This record gives sequence, structure tokens and C-alpha cells, in this order.
Amino acid sequence: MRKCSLSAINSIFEEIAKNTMLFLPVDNKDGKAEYKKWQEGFLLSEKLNTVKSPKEFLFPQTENLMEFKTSGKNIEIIDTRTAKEDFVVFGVRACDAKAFDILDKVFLTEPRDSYYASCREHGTIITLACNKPSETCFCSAFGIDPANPMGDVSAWKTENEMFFEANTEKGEKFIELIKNLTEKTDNKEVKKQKEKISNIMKKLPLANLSTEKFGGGKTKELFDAPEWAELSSTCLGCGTCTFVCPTCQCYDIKDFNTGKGVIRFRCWDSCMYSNFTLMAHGNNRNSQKERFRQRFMHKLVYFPENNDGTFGCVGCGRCLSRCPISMNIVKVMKKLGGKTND
Amino acid sequence: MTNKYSVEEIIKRSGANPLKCMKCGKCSATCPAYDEMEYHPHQFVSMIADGDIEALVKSDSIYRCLSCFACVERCPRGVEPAKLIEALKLEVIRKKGQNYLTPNDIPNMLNEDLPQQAIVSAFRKYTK
Amino acid sequence: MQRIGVFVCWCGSNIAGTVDVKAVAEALKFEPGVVHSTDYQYMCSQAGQNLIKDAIKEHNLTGIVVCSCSPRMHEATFRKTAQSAGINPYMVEIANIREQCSWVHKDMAIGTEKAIILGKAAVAKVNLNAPLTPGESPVTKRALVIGGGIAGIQTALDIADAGFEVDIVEKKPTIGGKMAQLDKTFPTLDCAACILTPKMVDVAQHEKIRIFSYSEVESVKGFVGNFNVTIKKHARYVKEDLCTGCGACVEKCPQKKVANEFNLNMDNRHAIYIPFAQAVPKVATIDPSACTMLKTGKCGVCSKICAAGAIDYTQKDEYIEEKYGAIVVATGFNPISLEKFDEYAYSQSKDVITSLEFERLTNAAGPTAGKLLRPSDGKHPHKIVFVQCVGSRCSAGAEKGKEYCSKICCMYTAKHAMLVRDKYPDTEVYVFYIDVRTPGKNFDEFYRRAVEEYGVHYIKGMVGKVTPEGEVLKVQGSDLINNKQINIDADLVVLAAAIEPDKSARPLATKLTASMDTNDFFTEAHPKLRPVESPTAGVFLSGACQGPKDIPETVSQAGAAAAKVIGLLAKDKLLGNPCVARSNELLCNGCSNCEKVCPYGAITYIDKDFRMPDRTTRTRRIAQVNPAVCQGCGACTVTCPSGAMDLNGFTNGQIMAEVDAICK
Amino acid sequence: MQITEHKPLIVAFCCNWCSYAGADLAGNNRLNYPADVKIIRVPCSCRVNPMFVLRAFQKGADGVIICGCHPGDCHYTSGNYYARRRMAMLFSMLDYLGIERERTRVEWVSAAEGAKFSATMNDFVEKVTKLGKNKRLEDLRCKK
Amino acid sequence: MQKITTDALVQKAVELLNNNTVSYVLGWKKGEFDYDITPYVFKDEKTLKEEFIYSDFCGVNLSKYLVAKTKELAGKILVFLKPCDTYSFNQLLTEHRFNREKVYAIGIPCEGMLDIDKIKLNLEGISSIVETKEGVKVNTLDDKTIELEKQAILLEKCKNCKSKKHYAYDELLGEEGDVLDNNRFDEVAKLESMTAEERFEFWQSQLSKCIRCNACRDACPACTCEKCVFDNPNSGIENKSPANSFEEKLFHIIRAFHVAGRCTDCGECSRACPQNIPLHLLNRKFIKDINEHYGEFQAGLEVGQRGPLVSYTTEDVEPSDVFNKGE
Repeated sequence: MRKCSLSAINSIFEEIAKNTMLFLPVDNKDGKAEYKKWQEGFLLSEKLNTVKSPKEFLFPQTENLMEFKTSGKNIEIIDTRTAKEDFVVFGVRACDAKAFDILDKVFLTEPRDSYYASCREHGTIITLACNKPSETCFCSAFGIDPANPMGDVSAWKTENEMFFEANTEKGEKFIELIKNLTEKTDNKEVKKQKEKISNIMKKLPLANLSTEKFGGGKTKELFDAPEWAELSSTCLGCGTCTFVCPTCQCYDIKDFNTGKGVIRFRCWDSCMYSNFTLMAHGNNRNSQKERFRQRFMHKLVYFPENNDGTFGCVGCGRCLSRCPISMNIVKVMKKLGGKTND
Repeated sequence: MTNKYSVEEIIKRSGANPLKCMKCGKCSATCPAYDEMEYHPHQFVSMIADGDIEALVKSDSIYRCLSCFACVERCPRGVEPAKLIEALKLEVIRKKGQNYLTPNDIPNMLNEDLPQQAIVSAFRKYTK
Repeated sequence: MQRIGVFVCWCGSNIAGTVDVKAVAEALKFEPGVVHSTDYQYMCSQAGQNLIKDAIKEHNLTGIVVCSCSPRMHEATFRKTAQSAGINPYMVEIANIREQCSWVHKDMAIGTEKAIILGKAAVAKVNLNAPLTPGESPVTKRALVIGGGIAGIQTALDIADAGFEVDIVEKKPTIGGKMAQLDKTFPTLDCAACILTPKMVDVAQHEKIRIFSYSEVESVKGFVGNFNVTIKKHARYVKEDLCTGCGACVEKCPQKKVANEFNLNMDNRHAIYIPFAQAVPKVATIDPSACTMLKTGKCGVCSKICAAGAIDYTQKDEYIEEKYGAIVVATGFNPISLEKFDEYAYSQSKDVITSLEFERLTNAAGPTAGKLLRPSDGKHPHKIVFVQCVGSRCSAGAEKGKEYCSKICCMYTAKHAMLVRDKYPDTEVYVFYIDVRTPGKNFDEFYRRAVEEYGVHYIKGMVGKVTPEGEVLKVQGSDLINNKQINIDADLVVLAAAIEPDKSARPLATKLTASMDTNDFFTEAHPKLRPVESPTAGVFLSGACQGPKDIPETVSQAGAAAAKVIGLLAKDKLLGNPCVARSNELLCNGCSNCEKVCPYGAITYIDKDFRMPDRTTRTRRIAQVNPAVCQGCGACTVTCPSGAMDLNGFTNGQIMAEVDAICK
Repeated sequence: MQITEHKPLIVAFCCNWCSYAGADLAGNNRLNYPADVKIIRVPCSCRVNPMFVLRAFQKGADGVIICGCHPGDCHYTSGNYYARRRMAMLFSMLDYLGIERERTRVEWVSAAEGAKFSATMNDFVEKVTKLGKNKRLEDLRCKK
Repeated sequence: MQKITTDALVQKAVELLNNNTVSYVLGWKKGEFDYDITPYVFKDEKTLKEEFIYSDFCGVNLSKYLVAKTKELAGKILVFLKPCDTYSFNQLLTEHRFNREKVYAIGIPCEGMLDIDKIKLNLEGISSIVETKEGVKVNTLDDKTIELEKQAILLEKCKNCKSKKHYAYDELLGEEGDVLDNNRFDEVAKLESMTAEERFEFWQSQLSKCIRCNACRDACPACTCEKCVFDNPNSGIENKSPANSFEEKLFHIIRAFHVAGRCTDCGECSRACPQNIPLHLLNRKFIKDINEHYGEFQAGLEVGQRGPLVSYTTEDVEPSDVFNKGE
């Protein structure tokens, strides 16, 4: 474990940025936190988390896949990929770091998504423990400890210092990079900080949210639950929850005719949309109830079923604060979780 | 002292538009002071519209208008001749640097049949 | 996928002089869908057209692009060519490489490059073209004429003489309109009744014409060729089929003090009345607001006197539904109310009258039996002042009066002045005028005769004030020529009041979805080229409802409207323009915004049941375009936010494909 | 170093009855205007959807002009009045978003105004050329 | 003005439910916290009494739900409308989007709704929010209390409230208010007075935040198309994500244009936007232009109004003259 004083943090950023791109949460004009490419003068945000999740670094909202060109009656396929640069994302919270693992399960299992993989390979994730979890946090329900964030390097902030510990090979390299700006230390301070955090965690209003009724194998019990109708009855069908979600990974592949050729690209899609996975015969989920159910069943049942019990939600709370009508996974879990099976 | 009068300025000040005139003559048909005038209401309008106001400026006709606004009321085209003449009169009085009526002139004009209000209003009208 | 043939025309050297036509044909060969591309000296010639026809057969073409002159020139030609070779005429698109390319650019390289781009745009469009077939609709061979004045009468007679059935709806108890009230007509001074009443009789006797008098149009549904009209027949409390028009009831009716509107309230009539001797239909009508029997249930004199037993106090308003192929609006005009013109003392003095009142005063059938007598005291007037342009030619937005020239006043005033001088040479006649407008055959000659032969005093100027003083009317006016104000002690003042469309026109226009201008005159489909048609297909305009008109003009427009109607009714089926709007009912949400911008009333709404993907049925309001009425402007397509409205031949997709091709 | 002047691309939407005929007349009278102007025929100026205008800019147009019958002369009686409101609103919005005003225009050209059509296009091309490339409303994917 | 209580509304709703005037109640339901209130269709007295709420966080405009709910549900629906919601209600009726017969509308007073985002700018970790006379008292998870003034934490749409008057209802609860003087066009005017470069910079930075979640569209009571052009692959402009700055602009320009003349300025777009883009400034620009050039127009004032973009006068301003201001 290494540490530096908070006043030295800027020089660390400077050091990182010398070699690679560095992204970190900074406060924007709206007073919210947002991941931005570090420049001289940028300060690490004090906010708990960003509005948009850092999944964009691995899985951008729009990503070009290839291009076609036609000349006469011939079609030429062009791989437009260019060499990826290394980058560092600093200050990722435990929940978002866990979300990367979930994305990995989707994109890195066979068939491997080479676009995602390339981003993943070039990125170093430096997480930061949450000193002040908020009322919308429920990561603990999914076994995430905000005091012990994962990633390539874990970091803790105390009143005056910042602590770093490498978790991976990439992390070691990073520690090596900032070696001269930090000093070796024991984990006493960090331990104290972790205790503080877990005390807050116990007091959170959503601390006791239970996942007991969910998980693999629960499809039968939950799919036809009558509660879905009322839960979804006022859902607007917008994509806010999916687009701020760190784990939502659905995308659509589309073509754009530039007049000089065709660009094939993928972009985020939302299962809340009426044209999601639209097929020639129409749509397989026709009502907002079905679409709404899909989203939550996926996160709470189907995903764990296919991924050794790992839930597709990390409890970051973004959907809780961003949904225009304040409907969210917590309300769904409470409503369905309170149901007795007979 | 310049003796150039800006017709544009007069028209602008009056708020009226002499080009709307269709030369029907209803203003002159209506005017109660017609016989007192050398130039008549329809001529006022026409002269101002043509920018040919030298003769009008020199004429006493502009002071003969009673501002009864009958012509304004009756004009089918909404030309408002009285407003034009009012604006011209004001311009003349200002330019000449002298009022058409001074307090000293008033006693000679007093007439038992004349309502006092008319004198006050005339004084106001012919004075800067 | 289309199989497109491209045909590049040289137009001699017109195109080939500035555009490398071979290069254009070569370049377009590789566009998507193109299977054949060639060039020729004169594509519009017989040989050129044959070249296209042969290529269609040889290459199995489904779409044609002709790079040539403007489509306004030869689009129709090439469509026919395509059709004769068996492909839908709307599969042809023209790239205008002459007027909009070779003729405006000088450089061969630039011209060629642009021609290729224009060609590509046309190819891109044809790729999305679909065969279009004009819609057909049947035609009900009957016309409705609304208004029974001279305009309506003439239109009805002309249509009926061509062998089609015509119904006239007239809101008054008799047809005849304003012309029936007139005395003489300019410029020939025929007696109005002498030339009008025979036509009225013709109408009454024509086997193809029905008259619905004392009736109004209640509602209009349908569209060109297929209107469904409900006519409301007001109860006249007299059975039309029994009444012989003998007039015995009128004579005996005890209620004699009802203002006689036919004589503009200058005398009285009875509660049961026939407006005038030659009325058609000559049937009595009971005025329910005046009849004692209808008001109190006591009287019944007319019923007792009527030998035919035609009186029926229990009659109710009747509604008649009828189908029509065409509708002619002939609702005519009225003089405006002069109540607001205080300066002329119209409301103060009985001796200040309107020109129409003057007509009745000089009419032999009028209240004075044709003797010119002052309404106030019945004395013969010796000095008469006529004032023109009363309420006409006022400024826009004026509180009183109209902005337009009423057109007929100059001539009838000359007529009045002349008639007075002719009958009563001892009478002095003055006419105050702003301009004397006499464009018309023999019109100016007529006016000059009034001045030169009859000694009417025309004064260039206007009357400012009329003051009744004892028996005389003090008229103060201006004489602009002599630059003086003049005063005349007149015995009678006649005001040439402006005319305005009949008040019934505005609600009627709404029922017909026909458009009106701000003065409530009906608008024409085109002010110059289609002056007797309204923009609403199947609705035609006759007479003063379209704008101020004198009798000869009214009659000629009435004939023109009739000709248009005959042309329409002569068809068994109407072929539409297939480039019309269509509504995608799956996208339409029935918001009604397209309906609001449609100038033709072509869009209506229905409630339709839809089976939803979740297997429920839902009723939705959706728009429907009537292809027989739509003219294809496309206003609705842009108003529709969901893109449910699209325009055949110019679809969103086609236009965007052209944009894409041009911007490539 | 050689500086080549930016050649603008202008899309002109012309109504079939007046402006397209006006453009034809310009051709008949050989009244030149730059070849940068490409005309798309629409039945009426009211057929022009804001989507088309934006599409043209997206695909690389530097200026878009809409030509219709003079107010009061619309073949369909009222189409150009609707177009006038719509385009006034759309262009005002583009201006509000900081897009150069000179890139958009509405012009009334009758079938008799070949000279006006030509003069309008010459003027419009000149103004748009001066503005240079359309940077503020471009889709870079279409500019390769 | 006496503040209307949740109890009063519940009492009314229960009464109408029990006497069979209505079968459903469209209202607001309590959330996990004091601020996360969800629109909800209540069906019974018990749920109403337990979960209905009307508080300072009921910003959601319920009008739009009537489009779907009147078709979906068989019985009559009671809906609670705040003054600004009544404009949307009328506009939807003008466009025949739901059957008035199936709705029982109750107008309720509103004193401005609060923006939880603005509260959270001041603090994180809320345990409870208590309404006070001047604003709110926020208790935090670390047992602190912060008082905030109402004016500072109002929703963007409530900051420049245009009216406290209801334009549609079957019944009114509480006192009727008035149309208010407001400065809602000030920000538009400020932008207009900037140079084109500045305006471009402003909107570029705002619209680049867009994630195309469609919340603005889906919350908008004027966006009730059966299928939005942006969702329709046949429309030619369908897209799902803003691939670049052009597509960001395309979506928002077209959306604003589609609701121009129909937008009641209810402000739901800006409220719904997770990225805090001031979308109402686009709609207000159109409203301001319409007011200036075609005469004052407020959509939703009455049912059956003819909108400014579906009407015209022969004297309308020329598009080139619309620019002749500012700069």
C-alpha cells in the first residue's frame, strides 16, 4: 500500500496524463459530476458519483464497426479500427467497478467482442472508496462493499491523504508509475476509513434491501406476477434508466449512408423502447409492461441464471435519481420481494 | 435660420400618411373653415404628399384650421389631414422661432361670443 | 429492385453543346437500379420515343429516367410513351438538364458534372417510385344552384338546357333577386322586369329545374361529383302545390301594416303576401312574425277565403336530402347598412335614400307607382344630389365602409341621373364623384350622354355633410376642379351605397369548405385562370358572391360557371390526380392538424378499430384523404409530426433520396 | 501554396407552378447562375419539410433555399402562406442555435421572374461562398 | 392561499370512487423517500388512503397519461390537474387525443414544485425533507439539518410560472389563482442578444450532453404520436443515439418544430432531462417568435383552438425579416 498527501494528488494526475489519457470525475457547470479528460486545473469531484456511468470508456454510446464502399456493383468492406491508446479512469466507485465485471461477462465470453476487449485491454481502472454513501445507494444488496472497491488499483481517501493498492498487473504498473510521488505505508488509516464507511452503510435506508426472492430459477414465480402491471403502469418508456445504468449493455447495429459509403455502427439501445429488437414480424414485447418486466427480470433473474448468480444490478442508484417519474429497481424489488409464494 | 422644411419629418411627426389619399375631396367638403383658407384641406394633403410646401408654409391657411378633426373623422381613407396640418404648423412655428400668437395679441381678439376655452386652446396651438 | 433505363437527350446542340451527353449516360450506368443507359439526339421525337419503348421491352424496364428538357415541357410526353410500352406512367422521372443546366452554364465540364448529379437524383427518386393509378369516382348528374337571382337563374337555365337536372335553392319566397327590384338597366335602359321575368318563367317551366324557394342549405357533405346536401324548406304555411297565386287571401288579410321588404320598407304589405306580381313560384307566404292566426290562434281569414284550400297553419319546416354532382354558389350581394354614415343624415331624413331605394321609387311597380316623389312628403323633388362611393374605397380596417370599389355605382348613378332628367327635365341633378369608372361596352358613352345630352351636373368632389333643414337638405360638398366648397339645397339625396356579399355567404362557405376573402367574397381557384371555380373541387361561383359585378358580367360568369358544371356532369366518372396525399392509418393519431391546413377540405376523420399487437382491439380516430378532392399540395404532410401523411409522387422518401443524391 | 475557393453546394426547393417555371425561364433566357445550385421540384413550397432542409445540411449542403409562388399567388391558394410561417420559424430556430443566417433563405419567384431567379441564385451562392464551409451544421461522416 | 392537503384530495377521491362517479384515480404515489413520487392509477380506497400524496414534489404533469389510460381502462378516470397541467389537458383534447367523457378532472392549486436535483446540489445523503413555510428543511444521513429557500429549489418550469389559473376542470378544489406576469422569455431574449458564435457555443455545449434517452419526448404531453419519426425506420430520420453533434441538433430541432404551436410550455422536457439540458429554451423560442410575429398565442387555453402553424394571414412576416432583430 502506498499513500500521498491530498495536496500531491494533482502532481499524480499530471504524471499519469504525461503518458496516457486520464479521465476522472470533475464538477461540471450544472454542479454535477461528470467524467472528463484531465487537464491542468481539473479537480477530482467531491460528489458521490457521476450522472453517466463510466461504462462509456469500454462501451461507447456510438461506436463505428466498419465501413462499406460500393463502386459499380462491387462492395468493399473496410475495417475502420485504428490502434487504441492506453487510458486511465480514476475515481471509479465500487459499484461501477463491479459493473465492469458484469460487462466483461457479456462481452468477453465467447464469442468475444473485440471492440470491447480492445478498450478493456487499454484501460486501467483506479477505483475510489465511497466515503459518504447516499440514500440512493444499495450496492450492499448485491454484495458490493463501497469500502473495498476493486479495479486495477483501489484507492481510499482520508481527510488528508490518498491511499493506493494494486490489485492487478496493470495496477502494479500504475503504482510503479507514481512511485516517486507516493510513499509506502501500512493499512491502518485505510482500515479506520473502511470502518467509518461500513458504519454509514448500516444506517442507509436501503441497507436491508433483500435479493432473496430473486436470482436464477425464479422465472416461473416472477414472470406472471400481477404486480408488473401496476409497477409499469406509468412508465414513460424512455431510456433514461438504461442509459445511465452502468450494466445495461444492449446495443443496436445500424447502417448510416454517408453518400460516399456506408458506416456500420452500433449504439446503445434500450429494452424500454418500443422498437427494441424490432423484427420483420413486429416486436416480441408489445406492451410497456412486457418491456418493463424484461428490464428487471434480466437484471434480477435471467442474468444471475446465466452467470453463476451474479445479479445484473450493482445498486449504484443512478436510476433512482434520474427516472423522470421515479420508478426504479428498488420499488420493483420491494414490491415483488414482499410477495409470499404459495 | 434655415427655411428648409423637411417634409419627411413633418409626415413622421404627424403620424399620418398622405399617400393613402385618393383625392376624393371629402375633407374639403367637410371643412367648416374652408372659405377662410387660401389652400384647402385636400390641397394640404396633396402639397405635403408632393413635398411642395413652400407656398403652404407662407400661407395663413395653416392657422385657419380649427382642428375640429371633421376631416379626420370623415376621410374614407384614414388620411387624417388635420394631423398633417398640425404637424406642419408646429414645424413652422418652431423654425420661425416665434409664436404666431403672443399674449399681447389676446386682448384685441376677445369677443363676448367666443368661449374662453377656444382662446386658451388657440393660444396653446399657435404657441411653441 | 427497379430496373431503370436512363435516356439522355442531346436536344440537338441545346444540351449536347454544354453537356457531354455520352459521359452522362456512361456515369449513370453505375447508379443503383440502372440496367440500361443511352443517349439520343431528340428523345421527344417519334424515333426517340420508339427508342425508349424498345428499351423497355428489351431490358424489362420498370422505371425510366429521361435527362432532357424541363418536365413542364415533356413529362406528359414521356409518361405516355412509357404507358404505351406497358409500364405505369408515374414510373417516369425527368432530369432537367436543359433549362436548369445546359442553358445556364457555359463550361462543358461544369455542365456535365451537374447533369450527372441531376441524373443521379432522378435515378434515386425513380428507385422509390411506385405505380400510381388515378382514383375514380362516379358523378351524380344533378347540380345545385344556391341563390335565385339573375346569376343563379342564368346558371340553372344553361345547365338545364344542356340536359342536366338543376335545383335552385332561394331563401326568399320568390326567385328574381336584386334584379327584380331594379327599374331600368344600363347601358341600354331596358326595363329590368321585361328581361328578367321571362327568364324566371323559363325557370319555372323548365322540366329539368326544381325551385326550392323560401329554403336554405342546411348542410353539405361529400365531395365533387358526390355531394349530399340537406335543404331546409321553411314553413310558408301555404301548400305550394295547391296555391294558385290568385291573391284573394292577400287582399282579405286584416294584418296590413307589415313593412314591405321588397320595397325596402318604403310601404307596407299584408301578413300573407306575394312579394311581387311576377313572383316565381307565384305562391303566397305567411309571415309568421306578423300573422295574427299564427301568433294568437285567432283569425283564419285567409284559410276561409282560399278556394283551393292551400292554407295550412300547421306546416313545419321541412328537410330535404338530395345528391348533387356540382354546386354553384350564387348568393349575390346587398347594399351595406348606412347607419354609421351620420354625415349623410341617412338615419335622420327620409329624403336621404340609397340607390336601391331610388330604384323602387322610380319603378312602375314600386310604392309610388313609378312617380318620383319624396318619401317624406310625397312632393316632387326639384333638386337631387347623388353621392358616389358611399362606403366604397375606404381604407383597410376602417370602422365603416369597404376597401374595394363596388364597381356598379358609377353606371347606375349615371342611369338614375339620366332617367330623372329624362322624365322630369325641370329637376336639377348633381352627381358628386371621386372618379367615374366606366370600363365596359358602351359604358363611357352612356355616362357622357348623361352629361352632354341630359345636362347632369357632375362635380369632382365629395359631399362632406348633409343637414336636414325644414324641407330642404343642405348639402355641403367640395368642387375640386373649381377649388371651392359648394352648398346645395337639395330636395332628395341619393347615396350610392357600397355593396357587400349576402350575410348568408359566410356560413355557407363553412358548410362547403369553400374559402372566402376578408370581405366575405368567395375566393376563386385561381384569380385569373379559374375565376368561376372555388378552390373546393365541384363548387363553382356565379355572380356577385365572388366580387362586385353588373348584370352583363354576372350573366356571363353565370354562363361560364354553367359551362364548368356541364363539363363536370358530362363525365360518368371523375379521374383524379394520383399524386395525392395518403394517410398511413397505423401512424395517424387523429390530431386534426392536417385537416386544418387542407385548402380543399379533402381530409376527414373516422373512428377505426385496430387490433393491437397485444391482441386487444382499440378504436382510434384516423385521418382519411379523399383522393377525388385532394389536389396534392402537400401542406398536410409537413403539418403531420408523425409522418403519417405522405404525398404520392413526392414522398418524403423520394425527396430525401433526391437530396441525398444531390449532396453526395 | 494554392488556395482554392470553397465551392458551396446549394439545394434549392422550387414549387412546381411558379419557381420551377421561373428557373425554366431563366434557362430559356440563358440567364446564368452558378452550377452549385441544384434544384429539387416539389409541388408547392408547403411540401418542404424541415426534415428535408436539415437532411440537405447533414449530407453536405452549404445553403438551402426554398422558392415558392408569391404570397397570394399559390396554385393551391394557401400553401406558401403555411410555408412562410414554417420556414420563418425553422430558420429563426437555426439562427437561435447559432447557424449562420445567410445559409437559409426563402424567396418568392413567379413563373415570369426568370431574371429574379437567376439574380437570387447568384446572390445566394455569393453569400454562402463567403461564409465558407458549413461547420456548424455538418455531419462529419458525410464529409470524407 | 390555503395550501391544499393530501387528505382533502384523498377524501374527494374516495368520495367519487365510492359514489361510482369514477372507477380510477390518476394521482401521485409516495415513494421510498420524501421526493421520489410516482404517478399512479389508484383503484381502491385503501391504497388511496395509504399511498396517495400531494406534496411539493408532485411536478409530474398527469395529462399525458390520459391518452393511454382512457383507452386502456374501461371506467371513468379522476385526474388531478395543477394549473399548468390544464393547458396540456386542453391541447390534448383539441387534438382529439382522449375522450373527455371518460375523465373527471379536478383542478388543484399549486404553489410551485421543487427540484430534488437542486436540493442535492447543496448536499448528498438525504434522510428526510420537511416542507416549511419558506421552503424545506432537509435532514441528512449524517444527522445535519439544512434549510433551503423555496425560490432557489423550484423546478425550472415553476421558477417562471405563467399561471395559477385552471383552464379545464369539472371541479375545483382550493382557491382559483390568476394568470401571472412572468419573465419566462428573458433567457431566450438573452440568448438572442448574443452573437451567433456565442449562441452556437452555448447550444453546442448543452446539446452535446444529450444521451438520447428520449425522456424529454416521452414526458412531453405534446409528443403523443402513435410512432415517433425518430423511432420509425421508414421515416428516413430514425436514429437511436446521437452519433455526432449534427444528430443531437437534428433531434432537438425537429422535436421542437413538431411541438411548435402546440407546446403549452409545461416544462416537462427540462424536468425529465437527466442531463439538465434546458430544452424549454428551444420551445420557448418558438413561443416567443410566434407571439411576436403572429400575435400572442397560448396553446391549451381552450379546446378547439387553431394553432399558429396551421393558420396564416396574408400579411405574415417574411422569413428574412424574422432575423431583423438582435445582433
